[in-house]
Amino acid sequence: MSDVESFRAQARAWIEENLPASLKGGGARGLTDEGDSYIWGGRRAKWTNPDAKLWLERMGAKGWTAPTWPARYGGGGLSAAEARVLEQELAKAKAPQALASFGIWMLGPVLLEYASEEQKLEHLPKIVRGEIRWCQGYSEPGAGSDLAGLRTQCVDMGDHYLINGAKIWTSYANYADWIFCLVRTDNSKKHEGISFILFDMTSPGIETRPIKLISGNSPFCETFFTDVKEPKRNLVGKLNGGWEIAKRLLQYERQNISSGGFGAGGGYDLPDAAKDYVGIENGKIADADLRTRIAAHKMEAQAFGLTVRRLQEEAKAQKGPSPATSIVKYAAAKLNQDRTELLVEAMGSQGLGWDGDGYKPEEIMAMRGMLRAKANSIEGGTSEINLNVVSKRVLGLLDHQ
Amino acid sequence: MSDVESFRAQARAWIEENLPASLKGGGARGLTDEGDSYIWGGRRAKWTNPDAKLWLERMGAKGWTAPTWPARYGGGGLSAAEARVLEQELAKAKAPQALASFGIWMLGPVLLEYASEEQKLEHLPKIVRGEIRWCQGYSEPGAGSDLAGLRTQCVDMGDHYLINGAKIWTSYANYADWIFCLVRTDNSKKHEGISFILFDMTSPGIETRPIKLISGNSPFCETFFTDVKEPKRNLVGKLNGGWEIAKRLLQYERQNISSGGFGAGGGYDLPDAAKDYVGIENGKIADADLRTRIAAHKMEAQAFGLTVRRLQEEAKAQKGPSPATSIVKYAAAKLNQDRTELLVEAMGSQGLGWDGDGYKPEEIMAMRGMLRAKANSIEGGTSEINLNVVSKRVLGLLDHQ
Amino acid sequence: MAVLTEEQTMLRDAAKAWAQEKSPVTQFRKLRDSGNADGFDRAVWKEMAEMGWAGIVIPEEYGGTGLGTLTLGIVLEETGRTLTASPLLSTALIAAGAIALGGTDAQKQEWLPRIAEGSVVAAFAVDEGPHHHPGTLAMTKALSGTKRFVADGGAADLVVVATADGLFLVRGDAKGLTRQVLHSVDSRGFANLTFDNVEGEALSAPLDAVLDRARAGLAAEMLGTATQAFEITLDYLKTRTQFGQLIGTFQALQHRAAKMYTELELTRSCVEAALAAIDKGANDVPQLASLAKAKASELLHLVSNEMVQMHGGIGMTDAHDAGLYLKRARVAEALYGGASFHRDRYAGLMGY
Amino acid sequence: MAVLTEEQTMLRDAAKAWAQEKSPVTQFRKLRDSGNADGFDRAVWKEMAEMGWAGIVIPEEYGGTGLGTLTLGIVLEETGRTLTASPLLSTALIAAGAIALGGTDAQKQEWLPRIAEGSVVAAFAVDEGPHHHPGTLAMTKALSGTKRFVADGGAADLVVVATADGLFLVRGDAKGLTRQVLHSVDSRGFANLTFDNVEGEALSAPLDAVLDRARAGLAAEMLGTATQAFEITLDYLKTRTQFGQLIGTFQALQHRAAKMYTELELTRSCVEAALAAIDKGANDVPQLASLAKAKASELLHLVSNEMVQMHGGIGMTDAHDAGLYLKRARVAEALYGGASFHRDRYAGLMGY
Repeated sequence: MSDVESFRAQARAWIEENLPASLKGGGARGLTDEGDSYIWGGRRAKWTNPDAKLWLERMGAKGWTAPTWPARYGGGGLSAAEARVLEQELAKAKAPQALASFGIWMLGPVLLEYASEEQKLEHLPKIVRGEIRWCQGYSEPGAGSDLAGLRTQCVDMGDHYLINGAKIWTSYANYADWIFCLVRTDNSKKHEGISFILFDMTSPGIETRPIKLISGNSPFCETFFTDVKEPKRNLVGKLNGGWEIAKRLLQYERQNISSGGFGAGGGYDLPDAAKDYVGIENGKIADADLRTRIAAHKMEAQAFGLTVRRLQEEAKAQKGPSPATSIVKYAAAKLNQDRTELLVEAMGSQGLGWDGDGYKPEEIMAMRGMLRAKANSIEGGTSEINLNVVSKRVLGLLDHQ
Repeated sequence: MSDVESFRAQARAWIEENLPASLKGGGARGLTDEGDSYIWGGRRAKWTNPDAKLWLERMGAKGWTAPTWPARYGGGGLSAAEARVLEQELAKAKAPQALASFGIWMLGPVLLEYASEEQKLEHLPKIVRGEIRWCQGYSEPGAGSDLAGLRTQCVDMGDHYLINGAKIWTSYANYADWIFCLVRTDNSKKHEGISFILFDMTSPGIETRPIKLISGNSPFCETFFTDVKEPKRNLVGKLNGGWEIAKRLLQYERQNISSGGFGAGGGYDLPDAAKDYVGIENGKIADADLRTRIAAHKMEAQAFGLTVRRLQEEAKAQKGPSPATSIVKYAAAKLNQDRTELLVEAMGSQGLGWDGDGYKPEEIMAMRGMLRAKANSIEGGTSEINLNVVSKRVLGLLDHQ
Repeated sequence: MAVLTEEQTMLRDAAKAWAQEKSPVTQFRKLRDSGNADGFDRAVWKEMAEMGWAGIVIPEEYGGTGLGTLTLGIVLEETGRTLTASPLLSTALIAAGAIALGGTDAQKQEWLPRIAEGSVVAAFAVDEGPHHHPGTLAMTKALSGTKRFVADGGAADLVVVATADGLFLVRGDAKGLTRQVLHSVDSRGFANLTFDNVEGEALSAPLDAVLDRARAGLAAEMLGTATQAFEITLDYLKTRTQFGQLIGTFQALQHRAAKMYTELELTRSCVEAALAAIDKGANDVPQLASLAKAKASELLHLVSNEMVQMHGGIGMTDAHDAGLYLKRARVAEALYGGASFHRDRYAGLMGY
Repeated sequence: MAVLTEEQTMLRDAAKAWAQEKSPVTQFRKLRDSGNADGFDRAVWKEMAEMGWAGIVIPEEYGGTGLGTLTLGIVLEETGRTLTASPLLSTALIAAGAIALGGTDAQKQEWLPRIAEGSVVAAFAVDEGPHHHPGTLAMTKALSGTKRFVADGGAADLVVVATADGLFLVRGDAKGLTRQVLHSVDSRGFANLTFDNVEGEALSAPLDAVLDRARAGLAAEMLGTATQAFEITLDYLKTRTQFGQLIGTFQALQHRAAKMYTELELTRSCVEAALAAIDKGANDVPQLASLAKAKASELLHLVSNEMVQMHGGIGMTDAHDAGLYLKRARVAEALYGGASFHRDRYAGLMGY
């Protein structure tokens, strides 16, 4: 038995032993009081199902919430091959994700690259164990696509920094313990006047206000900083050197939010919905026009899935991402928007519900999912910005001279 | 009987009496040695059917080749209402167009507005009677969309102008008698250094070279001017004032080449072709995917036709074109390209012929028509330029500042 | 814009002024947030009726002005611009049009004057499944079964019911009629109506003629909705700055805006032609109505999506109006047949 | 680009160098202008065979290298880039693949070594009407009827014929076989083949398996064609100046270029997956072949149109290569089923 296969046996046995019975077999919902199926952890977590807490603690202790991070920072220390095996075994057991975390997806990788040893030792283990929940302080009301136009001031007061300003689209800032935040430390330059800093959301002077979205949910906040004092050791990297870190983190963000196609795989499968709501004639979806568009979409989805897999394989072989990865976010956003629109269309008037008795839960979810998906081409860099990036960095086209 | 209705009776009687029998009932082809169904007139015309010449002479003598132009310049002197009646009666009799002419479509209207009385009296009657065939000297190899970047030099030599340079896309320059031409008379300014001049194509120093297109036809030429001497009285409007005339003429060009949808009405009707080549199932075109796209296209075509009619009615009521006319060229080009592509697709492998026994004439025409239609979104201003015009002039969006 | 008569021009100007000043989107937002079960404000409907809008397709002898469908379409376009919620379409155009078209004199006498004065709200009940499919209705003159997603079905005093045996008029308080008010995403007054052997009165108007009025009228409303959504977006392109530039200076957005404008103009021609054809009793009403509704559905789908996208994050917030336009768009797109349905119908009408 | 073996990488580099240097588009243009009736140059085909390309899917015991379909697809992509006309697809992939798949040992012995050495040109005859419709073939084992638009049908020494009774091998000089050479728009060697009671030998390969090889191989060629068309266009965007700017600096064109690039990458994944699945004998070959051919057809349609449009007037001239790409595109799009056919097939395979 190869090392990897012997690891598979160990992993399977461990999961069998440690995955709480109530979480087995998938479909777990309402694990926390936020009513969703994710385990976000953090100091403020309220556990409606204590098994979810147990599962996080067990996985966190193994470091398997961040399987490839070095063990000295609390990670699993696994090879890429072992990590894939672990993922496969967790999937087989239909185990819920032990920790959903911007700390793992986005912050951790850049800390590993840019932070001081002290900072790594302070923050990474708590991320792995889900003790600290992080949010992202990037966008500002006047700085969306033009992120580097941000204006939140961070002034060096000698023994501390003083922070004033406002952020927007801070995901779950109202639940987060700490924030990783872009601030302006030099007003005389644009990109070179930005720093990357971490701080505790319970610091005095921070206020969060959830933003209600068109889908009815409030996953984002406006976040205000008024004379917030933070220790200077929380600056990551160099003073005024934050833009490089910011860009790297955005790469991780785009990879993470799009490589799964914004969850395009889940939910009511389109052809099934069309069969149920439109009907079947001679074995085909009765509306030939809709059937054609569903087929075209499913083909796009398969092409996308094959592309994500191909790019991963190429990246592995070449020890670095292909330039083509920059198309993934754009393609994923479009795909998920098309999927959710087609699902609503397939359901007819039953897809047009907001709430109430007249609609089944999956019908309401279809509409809200469509509305939510409109953000896919905005969040983490708009599709327009993605296309600019492809045309400039990949295709070598220039700006007006 | 109203004046218009009494005019209708006169027109009908005149047509009945003067339309040569061989041209009655439509479908006339091969009227001239250029092998097409148009009567272009001009000094070099060769008549394979002498009735075509007769028809042009009779219509030209009435001024009905340019029905609304003033009678003093040889035109018909008709009101707009009478001109419509004439058009209807000619259509009823299925009379061929007596004269196809860039002189009537494009040059005449700007001469009426900008030329001296002497110039009008010299050129307009010959245009009306089809005695002089005109071509357009606008584009140059380096100045396509950026028309004002043209470089053909026109130097004032005291008693004459000396012209040197090259034009491209001069339609039928190899058959034309005269050219209306944009030339550079001031190298220190861009738009304000352009003049509009007319001259005889038999002048020494002019060479035309037909350009073979992807469709196999050569409707355009490259035209070279080497030390061409022209009398100064042939300048239209002010010296260096040609750009205004050029733009006005382009408006007429776009209206003319697009208001009929690039002839989208003619030829093999799409649904018929699909029925013939794809087959019918339950009364429907057997390929449901193609049927849907044909229906969508036919709906676009009807929407376009209704729009052209509406804009004409609005223009009449408001005594001037609606800003929305600027969408017509763009929409017409797309429509004709879609139509010709669908026709080729509907014919399957029979639509993929170039020549030879394996294909019927209408099959060859479908392919060549599709290839020819690719120019629709380039000639007379590219679709990109059209969209720029709409966004700037109609929607009020600005250039980068 | 079609060439209008003086009367139509005045009415349009009045409707535009009223919608923009008295009934802007903030009014619809208030209505939504109030949880009003009717899906519209009865006082507002009364006000609209007082301006004569409820009687535009009703002959003068029955208390209307008889100005016709195109004229009512002009008003619908203006109210559609600001998402004004009212039974103008279902009552003043569809039901009044159906009764004017096929009602006996007694039926006209009974209903038309009350519709014109705004004291009767009427609804049109067609579909029995989640998709528009009027060719296969199961309900017969016995009037039993469920009609789904009936616009203004919750508030209706009168229901025009489509069955395999033709149309019927059913009173809102008829025995055996029960209603389930729906919470649709556009916060209008849709309801499922269940009929248990309900008594109705036959109305001899052809179903297709009534449906085509509904489609053309709804297309006019959608044209207005798309026009205002486009204008709001265009304004944003002219004011929002990123990278030191107004975002409307970016050519990729300019071309998308120009294409939307093209679609707006093409759709306008179709909508106006369909309405005018109805007034003329022309033969090509079916194909023009399908054309208008299909084009309006595609247009509003495109414009509502672009409205959100071009506004960026702010367009995703409930506080911005983009979401309200998007939500109304999806409902209107599907009602009385979406683009897919009408493409198929158009092809069938044209014989291929 | 898939992760290639060292052997595949060497072959790709050799194919790329040969196509770009020895067989650029100017060669194809010369061939076209020469009026060559075969639609390819036999000396060039011999040269290709000498490089071993004709034997890539042929087992070593029959004179090939047995490297497989993906490897041949890599070569087809490179020859597709420069519009190289050759029977590589019909002979080396389709016919050789069919015989390797279902031939008796005698059939393999007879044909495969000669295909591998380039001395036999083979064609694949399927369609009987103007549209691809292999589910309803009328021809039976009696081998009478007409096969239309057969690629390399004019020059073929061997024809693989699809019938309702399975595949048959027919010799080019068989009695009763007559050919009508077609002048197709892409100037390749298509022909209509008429069979009058022709003698053939049954070949026990499943039609669908052979067709799916044809589709995946053609998709690989089309991917190459689209890639080079895109690169030529991108170069033009970087060199052509208008309004004092390189036209590639206009954002509307940039976004269209970026979308084309996206489609190129998505299609590449589908083509490579289909070829790899054939080599693996995977269950999902049919759906992947339809996916690859549909995507390649859509891609090449888009890119060939954009190539002409972005080149402006010059792209409309016969002297420029854009027209050659456009003409080949339309033929390849339709061959062995266009996007419409394969969308329908895909949906059917997936059960909806």
